[in-house]
Amino acid sequence: MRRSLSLRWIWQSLKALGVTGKHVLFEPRTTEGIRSAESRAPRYRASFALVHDEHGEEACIGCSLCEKICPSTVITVVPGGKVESPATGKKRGTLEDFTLDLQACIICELCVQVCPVDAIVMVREQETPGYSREDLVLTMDKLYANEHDKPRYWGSGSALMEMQDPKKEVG
Amino acid sequence: MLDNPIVWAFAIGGPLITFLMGGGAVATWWERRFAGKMQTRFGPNRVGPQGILQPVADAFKMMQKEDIVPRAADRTLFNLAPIFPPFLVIASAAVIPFAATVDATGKYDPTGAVAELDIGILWVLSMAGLMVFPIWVAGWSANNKYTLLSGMRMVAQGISYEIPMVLCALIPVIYAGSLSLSDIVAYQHEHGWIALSLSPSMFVGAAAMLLFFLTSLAEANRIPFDIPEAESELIAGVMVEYTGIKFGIFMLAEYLHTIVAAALTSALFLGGPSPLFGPAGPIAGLIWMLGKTLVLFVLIYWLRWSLYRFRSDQLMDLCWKVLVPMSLLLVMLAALMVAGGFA
Amino acid sequence: MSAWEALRERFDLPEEPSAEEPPVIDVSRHVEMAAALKEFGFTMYVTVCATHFPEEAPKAKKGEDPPPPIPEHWEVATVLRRPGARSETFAWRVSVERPVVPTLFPLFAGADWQEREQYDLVGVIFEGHPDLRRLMMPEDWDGHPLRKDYAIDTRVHPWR
Amino acid sequence: MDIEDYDPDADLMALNMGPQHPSTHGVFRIKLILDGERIVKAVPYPGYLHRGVEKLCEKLTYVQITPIFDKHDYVAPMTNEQAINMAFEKLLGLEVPQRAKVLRTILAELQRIASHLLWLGTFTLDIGGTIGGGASLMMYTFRERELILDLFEALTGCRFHYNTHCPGGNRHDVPEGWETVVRHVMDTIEPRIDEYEAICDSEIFLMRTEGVGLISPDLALETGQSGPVLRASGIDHDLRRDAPYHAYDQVQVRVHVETAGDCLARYKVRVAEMRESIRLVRELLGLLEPGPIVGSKPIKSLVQFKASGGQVYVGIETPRGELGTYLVGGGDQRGAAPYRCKIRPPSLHAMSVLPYVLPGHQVSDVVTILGSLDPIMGEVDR
Repeated sequence: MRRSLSLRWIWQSLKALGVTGKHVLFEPRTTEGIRSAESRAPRYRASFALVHDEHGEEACIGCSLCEKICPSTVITVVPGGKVESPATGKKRGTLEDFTLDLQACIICELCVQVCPVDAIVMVREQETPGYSREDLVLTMDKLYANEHDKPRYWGSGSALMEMQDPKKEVG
Repeated sequence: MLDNPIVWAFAIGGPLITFLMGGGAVATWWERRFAGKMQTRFGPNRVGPQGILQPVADAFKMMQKEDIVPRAADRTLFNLAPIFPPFLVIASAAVIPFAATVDATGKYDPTGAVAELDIGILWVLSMAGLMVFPIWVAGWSANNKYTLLSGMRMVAQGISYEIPMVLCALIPVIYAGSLSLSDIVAYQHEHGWIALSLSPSMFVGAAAMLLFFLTSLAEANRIPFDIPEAESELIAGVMVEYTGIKFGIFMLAEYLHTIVAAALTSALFLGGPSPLFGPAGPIAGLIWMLGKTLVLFVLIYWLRWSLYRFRSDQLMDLCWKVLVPMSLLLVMLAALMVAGGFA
Repeated sequence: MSAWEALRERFDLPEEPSAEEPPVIDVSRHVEMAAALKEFGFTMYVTVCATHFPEEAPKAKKGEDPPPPIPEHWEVATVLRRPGARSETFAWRVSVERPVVPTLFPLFAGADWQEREQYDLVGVIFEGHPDLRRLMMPEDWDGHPLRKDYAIDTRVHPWR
Repeated sequence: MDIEDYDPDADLMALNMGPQHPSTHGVFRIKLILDGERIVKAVPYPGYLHRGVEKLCEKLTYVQITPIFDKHDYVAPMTNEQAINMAFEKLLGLEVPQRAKVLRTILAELQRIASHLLWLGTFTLDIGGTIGGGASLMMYTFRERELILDLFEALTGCRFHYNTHCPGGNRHDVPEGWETVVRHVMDTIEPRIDEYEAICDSEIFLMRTEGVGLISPDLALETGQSGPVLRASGIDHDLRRDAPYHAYDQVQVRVHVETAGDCLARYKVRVAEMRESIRLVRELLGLLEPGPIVGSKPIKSLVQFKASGGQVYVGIETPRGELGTYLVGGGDQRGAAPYRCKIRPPSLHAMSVLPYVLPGHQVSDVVTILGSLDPIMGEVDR
């Protein structure tokens, strides 16, 4: 045996026993179940929502920028025609259909980053696990429902832009 | 009818088996809770109050599992192997005195064993020695290289560690002058516990107890000696191919083995039912015996969750180069003590 | 004296190392280059990167004859590193029209797996490699996935 | 060695370890030729987790690759992002502002602590504490690692695959009060390392690691070892100090070198690196001055960055060693994607040393040596 037998054996074992034994007195650090969205950080991102703008209209203009930038191509945008907005009176694009397949989504936030009108944002609560794969496909209805059902995260496309502004004021 | 030993054996053996089986089941729950506490997590806490019914749920789960026998396995031996470990362990527990009576003349008489054998220690050790065979059979019959390696390790370890174990068990025999466990306990009640007797012989006794405890850890395949199971390299050792309740029986046997090892150590070296203070009645004896067993049992699992595993060659080195010479020396010292009248 | 200066004349390297691209040397001097660098202290094998360039016809400028097509070729870039203080890398390329390049395995044991990987994925054969098997893909895989003519959605039999 | 060369009369046994094996750190397969329990020959077979990331990189543009790169070394995604983004920046000629540099350095060091914590926990599992002391230690290290993941969650919004870097800087600025939390976490972790050492100081641990898996300095260099494996073999080489990137030239990095080259030396190097990283994080927090975090323009479109050609190699020191990226530019018609992207994973080189090291050891040592090299199969196979 390379290492000789000595009292160090007993001493080291006692030290190890001491460390493990000490933890019996501690409260468990693991939590039971999933942490609630409230206890998460404000920036925590879990799922998606499509939002309405300040005039109460659907904010998305169907520009398909998010569809193009998505690295795992999970977003499908069907743009609608241009209509005149009743609130502002200006012509704007609309959204016909929007699908986000959460199965392959890698939560990279790039769609939020590129959105010019802050239409797609992320929410802090995860989707409920479903029984079929289709349950994880976020249709437009689900995304608009998420706007009210789930807590929104801190930011949006413009908030990210502001944070990443290269000419940001120092201080 | 009361002089029929078979009736006695059933009368005491039934509760003992129930106690051991129940104890084994509770031990699994308790160990998982204890380990959880040590690791700053919860452990099983869902089934029943504090999760105490978890073993029942586990047993039901295991019984429901599909019973798979590998096609290339030796079917008969593969199915036969799981029967023996719990049988052997319970059989070896038969001679351990769990209580003691004091009659009117003040004679201390350890009872509570299922069978009062004159060769109690030999019985225990031979049963423990036989444990090698079912595990080797399980390892060989599954026709899997991992189980084969594990079975070979088990044979090597079991045979090697038996020698220091037997030698250390000889020391109480030398002191008490009898192979019967009851006589050894009675001797300890009279002269003080072998490991704690406040006489010159105590040092030999304490050292022998330490060695015996270590070797019985090895016999019961507990960390740091659980080479045959060795999850990190051999996955689950001989149990790789076993599914469902067969696997459960192996696990139960392991826990029973731990309880029996703790009980045997306390009977041989810590006086068994003999109290340190207070009355020496049957109930007190039972409480003392269970208390001592429990302390050693906790120690085994505390060690388990704090230490690492030896490598197989280091394990053999430890046995043949350290434990065997030391136990031989202890036996000689004990013999000299008895001859010199110190004990 | 930097490695570049020491090796410039011997291997016909340009005056200054380019930040854009590593120099190209002739394939016959590939092993010699590695040996020279190893003597110079570049003892750490970093990586080898083979790139496939399919045959390409450059666009003709207005009023000019179309330039001759660039034939299919492979570029194998090797990177070595000098460990220790002021550590630096040295990279060079060889360009071959047949995917055969001498191996660096006798010089650097680390070339073993790296060259196997490049053989597997790009299909460059490292001549003299003792054990040139596929590393990443299954042994019976057809084709070399990182070649440009191997489309990303090539249908393969999933389990075999 | 192929199965044809296997001689059944030689009393040797071929044992297939993996790809489904609890201790191969993922899906890794080693064929062991055993003489009893002693290894005569070992043939590793990686590739079970090959996902074709390099091919994928040729199809995605520069802005899309960063989140894909998180998935290589899934224990240290932060340094992966930095490696690929530094290659982009060199190829595209982008400047990184000072605040982003310091922030990247802090993130890299935090990630190093988190990665080494996970390594320590799994290594002790390998040594024989799967249901034992190692499991206890693993729970403790994961408890501390969780604190660091919480820091990352507060900063980036994700616990694991952050996508917080972009070509030319970082995407997320430090939230309010983050520095205080970082200091607090560092103060929490530092005394806990002493606890780990108390458990790992046992004689059994030393017996299992001392003299096991010796890698000589020559072999380490030839096979391209880097990081803690190289430093444990006695080569004083650390890219953070020897070829500074980020803000490493603004702090002094003390490199811990061990000469033994065995598993114990690798353990010691990593534990010392954890302590050093804690010190560096504290020092770097003082350097975090206000300013922009992106040098050029924030990501707004798919084809924002373009390069018509060029070939660069950039290597950085991740927790496992030198993670390099050899990048050939000009892939897309628009030049917005790499033409070829070769990743140089430190774990692949660490694995390639196994056939040289394993023969002569016992079966139990396979997992010890494998664990001490700290392989991440996602990075080995990519």
